[in-house]
Amino acid sequence: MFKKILIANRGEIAVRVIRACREMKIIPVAVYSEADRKALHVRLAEEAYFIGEAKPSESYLHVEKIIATAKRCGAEAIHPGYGFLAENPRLVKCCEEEGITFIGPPSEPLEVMGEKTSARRKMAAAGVPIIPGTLESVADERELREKAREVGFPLLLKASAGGGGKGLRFVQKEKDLLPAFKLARSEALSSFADPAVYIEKYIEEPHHIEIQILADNFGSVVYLGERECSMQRRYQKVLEETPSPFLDEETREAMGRVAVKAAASIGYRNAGTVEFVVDRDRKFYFLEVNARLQVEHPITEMVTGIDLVKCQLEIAAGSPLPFRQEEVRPQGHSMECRIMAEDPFNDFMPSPGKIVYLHTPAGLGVRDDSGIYEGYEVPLDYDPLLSKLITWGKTREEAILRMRRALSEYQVYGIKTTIPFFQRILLHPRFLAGAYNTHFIAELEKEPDREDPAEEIAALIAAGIKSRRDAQTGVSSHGKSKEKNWRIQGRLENFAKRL
Amino acid sequence: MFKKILIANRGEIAVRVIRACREMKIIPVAVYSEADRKALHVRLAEEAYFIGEAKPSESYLHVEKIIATAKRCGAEAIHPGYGFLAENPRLVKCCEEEGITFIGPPSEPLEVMGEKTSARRKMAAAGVPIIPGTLESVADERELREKAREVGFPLLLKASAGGGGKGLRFVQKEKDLLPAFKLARSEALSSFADPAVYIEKYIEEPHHIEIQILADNFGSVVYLGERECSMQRRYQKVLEETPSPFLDEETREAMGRVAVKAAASIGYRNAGTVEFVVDRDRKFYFLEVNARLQVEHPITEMVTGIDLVKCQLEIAAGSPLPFRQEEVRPQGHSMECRIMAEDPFNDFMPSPGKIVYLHTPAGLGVRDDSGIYEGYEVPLDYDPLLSKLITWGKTREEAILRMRRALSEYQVYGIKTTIPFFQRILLHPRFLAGAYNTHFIAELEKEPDREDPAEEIAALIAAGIKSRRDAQTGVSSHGKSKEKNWRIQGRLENFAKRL
Amino acid sequence: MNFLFWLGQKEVKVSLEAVGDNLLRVSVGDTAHDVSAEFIGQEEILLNVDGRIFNVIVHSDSLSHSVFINGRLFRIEKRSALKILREEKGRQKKRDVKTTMPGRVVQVLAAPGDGVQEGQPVLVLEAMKMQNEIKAPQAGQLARVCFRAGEYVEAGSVLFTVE
Amino acid sequence: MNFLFWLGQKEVKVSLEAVGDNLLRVSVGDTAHDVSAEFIGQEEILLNVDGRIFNVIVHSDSLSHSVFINGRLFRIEKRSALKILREEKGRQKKRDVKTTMPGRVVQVLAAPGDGVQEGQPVLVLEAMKMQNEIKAPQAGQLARVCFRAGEYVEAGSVLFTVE
Repeated sequence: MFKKILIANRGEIAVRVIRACREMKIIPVAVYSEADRKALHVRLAEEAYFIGEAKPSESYLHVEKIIATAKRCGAEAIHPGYGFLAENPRLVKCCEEEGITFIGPPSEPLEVMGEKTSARRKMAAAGVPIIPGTLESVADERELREKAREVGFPLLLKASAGGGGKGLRFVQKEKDLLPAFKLARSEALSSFADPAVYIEKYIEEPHHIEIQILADNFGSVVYLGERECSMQRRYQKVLEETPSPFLDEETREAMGRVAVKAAASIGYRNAGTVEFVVDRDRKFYFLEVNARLQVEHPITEMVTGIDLVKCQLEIAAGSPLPFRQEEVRPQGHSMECRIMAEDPFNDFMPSPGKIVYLHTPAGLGVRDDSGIYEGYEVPLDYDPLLSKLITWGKTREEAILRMRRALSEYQVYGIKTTIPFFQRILLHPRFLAGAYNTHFIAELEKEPDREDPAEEIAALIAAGIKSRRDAQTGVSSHGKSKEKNWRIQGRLENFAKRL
Repeated sequence: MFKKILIANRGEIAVRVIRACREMKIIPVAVYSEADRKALHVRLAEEAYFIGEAKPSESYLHVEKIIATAKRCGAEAIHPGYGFLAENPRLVKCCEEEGITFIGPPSEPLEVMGEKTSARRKMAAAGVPIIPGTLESVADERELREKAREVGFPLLLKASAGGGGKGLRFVQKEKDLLPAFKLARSEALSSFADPAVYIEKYIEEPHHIEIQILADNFGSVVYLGERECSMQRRYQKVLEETPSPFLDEETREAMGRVAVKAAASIGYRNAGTVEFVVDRDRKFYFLEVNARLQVEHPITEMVTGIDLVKCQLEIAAGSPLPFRQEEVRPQGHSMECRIMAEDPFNDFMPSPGKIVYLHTPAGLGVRDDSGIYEGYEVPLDYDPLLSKLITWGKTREEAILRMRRALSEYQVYGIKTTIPFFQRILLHPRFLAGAYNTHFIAELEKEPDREDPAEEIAALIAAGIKSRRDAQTGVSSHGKSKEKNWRIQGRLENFAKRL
Repeated sequence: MNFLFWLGQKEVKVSLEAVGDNLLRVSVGDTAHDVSAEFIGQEEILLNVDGRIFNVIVHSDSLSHSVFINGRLFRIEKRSALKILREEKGRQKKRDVKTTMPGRVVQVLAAPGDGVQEGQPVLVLEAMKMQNEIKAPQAGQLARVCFRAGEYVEAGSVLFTVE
Repeated sequence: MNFLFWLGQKEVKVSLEAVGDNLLRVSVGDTAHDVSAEFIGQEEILLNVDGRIFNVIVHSDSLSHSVFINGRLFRIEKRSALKILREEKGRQKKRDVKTTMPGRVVQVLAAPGDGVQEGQPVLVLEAMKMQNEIKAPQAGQLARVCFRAGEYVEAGSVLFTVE
């Protein structure tokens, strides 16, 4: 096994990998940008090196700096996390040249899968069902119009280099096509340094369901069940659960087998995810391979008891998979809420800034994979993901009730978060019934929000108490003396006895 | 199921029960003493009522106040946690009279088991192996000497009303007998309001291993595996794990069967624990029944996936056990460290006071059952247990490595804690080999402590940096302006562009 | 002790009376509540209202209390509702559009002097890897645009003004 | 910038030199280290020593820095070791026994004027439900006992004095 690993990422996923390293007696090495000098992943690492400006291209996306840092500190391997360089074939090639192990797939499947159109061509050839649409990215506006008419509306424009909902646009009618194309290209360029966009037929009432796979270097590929990822807002996943309340056992197994076939057909190695769109009749279509650890990997860990990051390290170190398909037996139910620095009461505007107050939930069946701490200043330069709150329950109902309990304990003040938004989702009858698809949140946002009159009264009382305190004394002094009064009681008892 | 439950306890166990209630849509009602006005269990409850002075006899031990509060707020049941009134037959009787459900066993087995000597008599009669010693408590000093000679030295003096190591003394030789007797009686009186003490033969190289049982109101009794509780300091458990690295499968099953027999023989109901002493030849003797939830119950939850507090509530509400013995299949390994407000570098002196700084560990396989928060003032009036840090791993090795990782993240400043002590235990070859009994810690304390010269150097560097900052500017102002400098960069970039 | 607050457009009278050690009688409008309150730190209050527990954070300035409960923020004004209303009307003629988030201007979609519709995007602001269109809050003429593409914007900055 | 500290009985010279943005060269005794330090709050420092990370809390007063790292507390004195030694010798003649914990005196086991052995229990202090015997740190005569059974004791109080 490796002695030292460099983690070429930040935030909660860097923390996640650091924890796995520490549990394997591997020295975890963090890298950090100017904006991350005080970040949690730096605090929890054993070693940490500064790599440049806040701008990702100068730090977390800078292949040469990452490689140089790994060589300088003697790291034998690099874990890329997700995002940034996670699916960048150039990093993989540089690693190969420098004799550093890249913890992920080799460069060939990365190249095939990283470009979504080549992935579609490859999968179609391997007999994996794909969504109707273009097999190449769209060259110009003329071709756009032409191909769009062929595919038919509504349709999706997708970044060829994309993933994670960036550079993705839904187009209802032809008149929206051109502005959507421009925005998709601009976002794709800014996110992936590649503006190429292709067209896919839009599946009605779609479910996004993905299969986790693990592939070792000895030809063994297994799937670890599915993740229901249909709870999306603006094509971004916000809540995931496993098992999917929508799938039946037959479809689940069929998808697992197809995922293994898809991975095997491209010589995939290490942990990966095969994403599918499933229509209302439970017909499923290949969407993409995420050639990395997914944000939502923890829910699979919770039901299978398998530590996916440790598996990644073991596979990369050349170990064979320690279990076979029939030994994977998921237990219970797990879900994850992505706590984002966004204001759900103001159109989910990003909300970077200082966390002045933080209480995190804990206890049985609750896992908080977080990248923040009290006093931390969330930078505006990166993803708004603060933390992933994960629960496990014997049943879906228990996992939901536990999530509600955990959310009620989770308090973040100083910046806005999506916690109240999840509280809304977790009380919604359609969510409770498991009857939601990717349209759910858009529909939810049209409904009136819950209101608790008791909270309003408590707020007014709190304002009154604060005003009273401010009026009676200077701010703070009164409360302190009051506090002291209670502590003084023991002493008074003593004095009384002596007199 | 109940709609509202009063939790007649404080600290982490009150928090534990509150969480279970919230996950079952039951309204959890907290009670609190003067010292606990700001306690975490109050903060996490939905309702909370003040019940009196810090002194336990005026609050958490005051049966009438507890009952009156339950009636006033309409609670249909009372959960006693552990300690305080958890094994108090008077509370159970008052509940029975007032039509309130007591979440625990009925009063008869409580009475039999609460008094350790009557428990020994009862178990001996039921054919359960007991440790040689007196079947009655010792009346006076003459009888003490006489019976002690009969049993033989070394021996243990134990509080008849006792549990949790309080009122317990080890007596090596006859000359130590009388002082130990006096201290044991005094501690027993102060802890249990009953000075009675009895004698037990001391088992050499003993293991303390307990079996968790659950008994419903329909005659069904199951055991949920064992907990190895031999890691003790001054007869107080400090670290527990399951499964025991000492037991073989045969002994494990035999102990389970005996535990079920013991529970059935006294008409036990609800969750309980049968404690055994196991000698070096794996012969086991009944020690006591803990007629309550144990501090260390979480490790059983981690390996079985069964929520013991929810089971308690369901049994109390009249539901039958939802599983049978053969369906209980523990998976993996779990251990718990009791994080105490004690100074391991100063003879484990209690260390109450204000927690000025707190970082808690999190992530896969880590559970922190805590009763504290940053800013909380740990009162001197109660138990020094701050939190229970629990890890789960596929193997014992993984659970240990994960615990080391979690302890490395756990930072409490303002009061002293036993965290560094656990770090020592978790690196010790004998612990790693699983080869320890109840003497381990006493032996460990004679060994020199680990030292990390890098920490000393870092401390000196930190002192230098702090001195430099204090010298260069007034305290604080310099650091702030520095912080601002970094944030100002974005603005400067803007200004530069405009010029 | 009596206070007059404004929440939304409602005026609410809140009066407090100490009735014992750590116990207050608090009336909100016509309804009275038994309240105890523990300050934890400067801004955090553990509030017990008729037995029910609320963990509250109150951040105050001279004009208002921002009260944070269960993830919701209540802005409780110390000024009269009338005054706020008047200010809002004043604003409707000439409206400054501020940003609540810091970020980088990616694109400016309209120029000073252009006519804009209500809801029409005026510029695109990027923060935390997401591009957000900032829209005109009312129809009118764009009086000014304060930033150019590529510039950094701080929270609270005026982005543009619609007349 | 140079400082002289005392840790245990050792005297250590620590010198700091700024060598770049956020980068210091720090010598501890004869060994030099590349250090960067980030203050988080007033007392917390995220320390990077030659790449290795330490989360440190430094609580300072006029005499010393109390440095807390990985659960260990290092008391780094600003005064000379000689001075500390001298004080300790002074104390050995007449030794005040203080308590580091608050608690309640349960029992007093010896009276002023009694001769005591080193390690002999003088009183029993209860805190957090545990009874702790407080022992004489040296042989001698008990000069005074400052509390009676049942009394509350604050942290830092002198419990008794051995001459």
